[in-house]
Amino acid sequence: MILGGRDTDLVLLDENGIRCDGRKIDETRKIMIKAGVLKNADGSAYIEFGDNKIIVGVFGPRDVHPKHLANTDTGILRCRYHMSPFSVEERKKPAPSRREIEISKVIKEALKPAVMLEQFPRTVVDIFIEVLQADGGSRCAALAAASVALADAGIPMRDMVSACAAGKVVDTIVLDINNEEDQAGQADMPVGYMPNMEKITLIQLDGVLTPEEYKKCVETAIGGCKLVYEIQKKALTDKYFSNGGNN
Amino acid sequence: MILGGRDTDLVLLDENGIRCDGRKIDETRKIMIKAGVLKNADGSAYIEFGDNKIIVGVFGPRDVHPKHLANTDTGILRCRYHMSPFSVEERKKPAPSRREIEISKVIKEALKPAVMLEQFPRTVVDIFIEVLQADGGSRCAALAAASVALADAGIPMRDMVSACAAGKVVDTIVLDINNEEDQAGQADMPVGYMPNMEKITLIQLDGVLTPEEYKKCVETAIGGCKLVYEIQKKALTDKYFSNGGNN
Amino acid sequence: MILGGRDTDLVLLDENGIRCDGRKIDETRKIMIKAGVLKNADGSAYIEFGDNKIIVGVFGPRDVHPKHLANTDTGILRCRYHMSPFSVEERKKPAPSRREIEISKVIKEALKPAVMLEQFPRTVVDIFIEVLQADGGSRCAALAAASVALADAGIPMRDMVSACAAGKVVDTIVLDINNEEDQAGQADMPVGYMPNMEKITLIQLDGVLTPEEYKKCVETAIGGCKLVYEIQKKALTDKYFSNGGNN
Amino acid sequence: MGNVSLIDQLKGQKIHDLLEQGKRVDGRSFDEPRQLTIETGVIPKAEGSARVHLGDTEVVTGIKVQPDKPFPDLGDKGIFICTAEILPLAHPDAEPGPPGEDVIELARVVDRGIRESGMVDLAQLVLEKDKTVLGIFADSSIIDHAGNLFDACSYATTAALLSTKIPKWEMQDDVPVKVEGQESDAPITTIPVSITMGRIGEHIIVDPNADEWSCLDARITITTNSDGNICALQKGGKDGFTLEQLVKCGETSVTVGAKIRETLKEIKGASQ
Amino acid sequence: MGNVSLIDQLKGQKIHDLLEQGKRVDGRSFDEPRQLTIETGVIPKAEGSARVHLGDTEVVTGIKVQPDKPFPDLGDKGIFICTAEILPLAHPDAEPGPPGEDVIELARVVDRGIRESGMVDLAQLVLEKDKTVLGIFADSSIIDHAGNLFDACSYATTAALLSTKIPKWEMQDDVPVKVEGQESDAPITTIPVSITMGRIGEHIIVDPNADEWSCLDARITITTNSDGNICALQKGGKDGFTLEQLVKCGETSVTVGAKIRETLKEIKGASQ
Amino acid sequence: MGNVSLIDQLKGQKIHDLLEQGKRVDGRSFDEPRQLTIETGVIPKAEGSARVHLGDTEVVTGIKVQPDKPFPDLGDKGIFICTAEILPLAHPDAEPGPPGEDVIELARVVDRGIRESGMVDLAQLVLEKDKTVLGIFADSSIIDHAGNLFDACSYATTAALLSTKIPKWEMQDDVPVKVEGQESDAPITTIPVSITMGRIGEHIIVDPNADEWSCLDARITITTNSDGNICALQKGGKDGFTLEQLVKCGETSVTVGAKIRETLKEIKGASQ
Repeated sequence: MILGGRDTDLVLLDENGIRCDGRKIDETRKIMIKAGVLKNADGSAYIEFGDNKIIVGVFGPRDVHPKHLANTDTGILRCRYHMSPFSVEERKKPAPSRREIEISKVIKEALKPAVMLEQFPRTVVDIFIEVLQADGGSRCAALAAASVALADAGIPMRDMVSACAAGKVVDTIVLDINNEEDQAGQADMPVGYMPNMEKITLIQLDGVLTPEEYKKCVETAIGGCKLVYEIQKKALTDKYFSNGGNN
Repeated sequence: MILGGRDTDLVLLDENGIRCDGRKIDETRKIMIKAGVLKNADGSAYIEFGDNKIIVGVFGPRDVHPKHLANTDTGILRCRYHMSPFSVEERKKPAPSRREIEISKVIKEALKPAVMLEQFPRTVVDIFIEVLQADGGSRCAALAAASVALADAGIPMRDMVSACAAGKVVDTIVLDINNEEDQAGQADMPVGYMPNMEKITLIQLDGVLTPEEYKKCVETAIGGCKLVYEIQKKALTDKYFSNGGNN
Repeated sequence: MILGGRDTDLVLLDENGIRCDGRKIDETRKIMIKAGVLKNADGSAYIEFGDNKIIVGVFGPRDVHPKHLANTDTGILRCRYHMSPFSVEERKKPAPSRREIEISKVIKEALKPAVMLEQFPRTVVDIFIEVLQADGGSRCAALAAASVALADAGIPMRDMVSACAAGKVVDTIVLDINNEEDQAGQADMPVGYMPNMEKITLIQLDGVLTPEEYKKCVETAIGGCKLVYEIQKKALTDKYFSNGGNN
Repeated sequence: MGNVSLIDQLKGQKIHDLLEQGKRVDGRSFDEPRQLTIETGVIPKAEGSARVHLGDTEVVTGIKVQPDKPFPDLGDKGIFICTAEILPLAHPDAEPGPPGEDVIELARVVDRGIRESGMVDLAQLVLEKDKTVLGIFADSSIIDHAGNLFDACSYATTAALLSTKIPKWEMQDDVPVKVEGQESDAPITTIPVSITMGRIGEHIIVDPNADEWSCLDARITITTNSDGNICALQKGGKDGFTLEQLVKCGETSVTVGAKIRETLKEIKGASQ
Repeated sequence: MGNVSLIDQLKGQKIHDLLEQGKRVDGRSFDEPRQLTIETGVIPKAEGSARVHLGDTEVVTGIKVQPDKPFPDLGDKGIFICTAEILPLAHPDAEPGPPGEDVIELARVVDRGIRESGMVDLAQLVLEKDKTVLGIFADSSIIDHAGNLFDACSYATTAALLSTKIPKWEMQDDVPVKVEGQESDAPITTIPVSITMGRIGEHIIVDPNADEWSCLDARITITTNSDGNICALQKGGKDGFTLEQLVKCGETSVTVGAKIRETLKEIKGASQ
Repeated sequence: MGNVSLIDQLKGQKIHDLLEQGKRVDGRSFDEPRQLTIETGVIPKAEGSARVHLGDTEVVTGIKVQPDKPFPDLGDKGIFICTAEILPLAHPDAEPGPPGEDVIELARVVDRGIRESGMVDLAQLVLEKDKTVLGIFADSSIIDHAGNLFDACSYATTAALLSTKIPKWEMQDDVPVKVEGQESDAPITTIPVSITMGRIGEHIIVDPNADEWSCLDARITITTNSDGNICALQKGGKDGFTLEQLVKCGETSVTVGAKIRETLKEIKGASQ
């Protein structure tokens, strides 16, 4: 029995419930996070999430330039999500695309509930995300790494923000869609989640889901976020409490 | 007898002095102006002038940003003439074209003599013109509507500025050139005119006229401006003194 | 015997040591410099160097806009090297190219050691270079003219900055590479030089030289700079001390 | 920016207080959108067009159809592109110039809802595979901004597409040539409807108006197709949602969306 | 900006007072342009070029001719494009960067005068209909700005066109190839001349200089062709004109233009 | 800008004092570069890549190879383009946006060193003369900025090129098509090595670190090829060099460059 996706004859899910890259339906790709990887940034993190390779640097709280953007009541958060020209199959032009601008915004809004900006009026916290190699789910990977970089910078936070996508492949809800599943599958739903406050701070959806599938998909993604949360915590622990933590 | 234009075999003017769209030589296209069509703008107007469909919003007098543009002696006037992407045959790119920038400038200069800017030092009056559908004579239509929108905003004015084009078709001076006449005709002369102060505040010309034709063309256009003036006045009367003037 | 370059069968150097434009190996092209050619600029110069035709205008010391660029300790120097659209074989687009931006920077840095900027804190000296017709060696020609324009503007200077290129053609070090030699030759080395302070303030190299050739090439270029220096001095003398010096 | 005026604070407080009493500031129930009116054919020179009032928010969308090169690796599909501009006449704070992140997100959310629903069968817009396809450009000009541009632009774009007549183009000597006088309806497969909901405190309200919009904690736009399935979703705003809230929003998008779809279906009928 | 200096005020007053006495600040009569000198061939590498002094205003215009795609629907015409840049060395207030509205208007007025006169027969610049035509790019670099750039750029552009040699291009394998050593004059049909007039109070003056320019109430540029007919016109400035003033300006543009045209005709002769 | 902090002044004084004693602030000798580590293949999806640490400066360079149109008059050569971006995460003062003059110079110096050495035989990258060639895009992302980006980017770019596998492309119906599973090494002819030296007072130091970089009087980057000849050079900074200093810098670039080249050669071996 061959179960194909919408665009290709790739076998996205075989009769044993194994996906095209060998994973089970509730399994994430390999994830590695390292905190404190940059010399000049106030905080930083590097993540490999499947074939995503993303580095994040955080500066702040610091003075706002230009000054008229400063807010006397609270700190502000800025975020740039940017892809290196060599990060994708066809070389990306350096100017920010509309996609990058949108992702910058949704990641910023996903992190805002977690950051205690009200403690730093008139200042800015800048989050710079660089995608060195892109794979499916790069916005979730970027969000997870950005959250670790904020913590590494010592910015007071209410909670970590974890992130993981779920999606639909061969009419089945699966965790952590990869690039092939994104192209050939039926739906992709990236989710950002504060595990202790139990709040979803990022959610998007491309693709068709019944209302029941929709609920299951969110729940599946939240499950993934909880797995990622453990890896985020480990990255910070490794840096601050292990002997081998010197970069 | 067939009287052709320079580029096509369209009959621009028949033996009875009737033009390609059925008008006489001294007749304008159908004109409709409505004042106060926008909720958020301080003043506004909508005009249909032939197939032109143009909306104008006015804000001000208000603070100038950036501040260094403010003038301590007088208010300033800014004007943007802009075409929606769908307003023309071939989709227009959103960035302002050189043509739009020039028209913005000539409309601004056509309105300046009418607006009592000296009463509002340090402030700006912003005029935003959006061409939703373009036809021949769009700058005249835009100017006529902008003048009504300024009045609707309660900006003190010395006079209304009316506007209408005249032109040359089959060696004949005619009023209010349409799109076909502009393409295939011999000359197009848009004119902006203050009817009470008897001053021409906008005039341009594309196409060849003898000195005698030139004089007649200006006079014909001024005649058209006087017709438009009545419609402008009616639009304001309808809004402010009629019962049906809501929206 | 035919001695060809790397790209063409043009005879770059014949058996008598004569180059493709008739010059000897240590001979510059025809150079003419005139100081004080502009009405509005504070200082100016025009140079013809081979087929280069370049005009330079200097303004300052004057207030800096935007103000935050001003330096309370010293004056600053700004430089724009720009080519007119018609200056080259294929029409140049008006926006500054990366090449023009780089040349602006190296010329600015070549002039900086000569200008006593510390005497004018908080101000700027602007150097505007326009290449009306481009030939090989335009950056050297521009630098030589800019130096004269600075002097013409009365800006205090430690020394003149002269400029001339040397290069390698048919394995021979020659002075002042022209366009054909640049295209078909082996190396091009533009040099800027303060003749009294004996300092090289601009040097670049495109092309391959042995260490010995490298030394000889710098020395040859310095020799050319000394020739140019005499012409620079004459331009200023002609303007300020000759009877025919009006304009 | 940043310094909320006293008036705005009082207005926000009023909105909160009313919500606690189960009321909205303009008298609507929580799941009731503002009045929607749709006119199509308002820009006769465009291939399709619509003007939408959603309460005091007003949008004109025009559709242009013209030949273009396909995207790489998508040589068997036509092109569909949505843009939006908040005209500077639409609001005192709107500024002319290139779109900021808000407007880019707006256009992409409108685009995604329509694209992911499969509303337009792009495979029917191919003139010559890998070389020339038809592009559908749906450009929205926002004329009055009174909150919830997402749904206003979505409805205007959907309505404009439903009213679109696609001219016939033929390849002649490798060049696409328009065949005058022949046109067909756009190849429509479903009618997507977006529903935007805002959260203020623990309350979820449908189609926030301008005053409500300015004090949202978070918002979500969910698009459903004619089958009542969810095909696109976008969360925004400075705070998040619980799982329960998200599930409830999903249900609301289906039920409220079905009503809006009836209004849109009338257009479709009218244009045929 | 906005705050006129005392010196400027006094200068303006002086200009007004003199005009009342029938005099201009530099001694010219009201309908007398400043001294015009024209050199052509100043940029030998360009296909045509001219350097113009109009009083203290100085402009260099270069013409480049190169193959290009025709504009859509104009496949049987060559391309003609004018640009202008006020070089930052031309005036202390000139700034580098993309052109502002003043410079865009300047270039478009120069372009319109030449285009509407039909000076260059663009139909003779077609290499392959609808596919490849020659483009004529006339780029003006303003080197000293002392008022009335309109006429200075017009004369420089016209003179440069009159001196232009068009290289021969042939289509080979669908690619335009230059045939070395063969060239012809540009296909010139008439000589347009623009005359710019300023109004100060009730006085109309031809070719205002820098000081006069700064106190104009309104200005008008009228271009006439070799037949003495009017072919383009542009009004500018912060105030208007009466009908009588406009008619008078029209007459002046014909008579003064005829004299300038004689100067331009000499170039034409010289280049042949 | 402009107002140097007291800390910076003290730091600068310290650096000067040490140099007078023949010492550098980090203990290196004058002609000793910082520790260099190079990893290749760090971006497996790119055709070539390298990550370089030069002391605390860190750069990732990726190589993309794709078909393109050749430059006019260079129809028998492939394309080679270098860019660089100082990522805003690399330094508190780095700002996102289009590259400034420093970054443009950086990219052009890296490009020139490689191009003028003839490292890549561009003639081997032609698919169809004058129509389609392969372009090699070498983009450097600077991840940590601690001085001397010139050499760090040069080494990363050179290493990435040495590790590059060029996919096979064939022309089919005038369209370049990638032949899966076939690839070859980039056509490398020599290994260029840049050495950047700074002058502080009368002292010349190789590979200045961040603190040294901020108090340079002048700097020079000299690139040599595998034959030990000089193939590119760029002077920068606010002051100049004497002839003697330049000659000495030339010699240093040859000797120090030879050592760096040994490190680069190991990569070449490793990738084969």
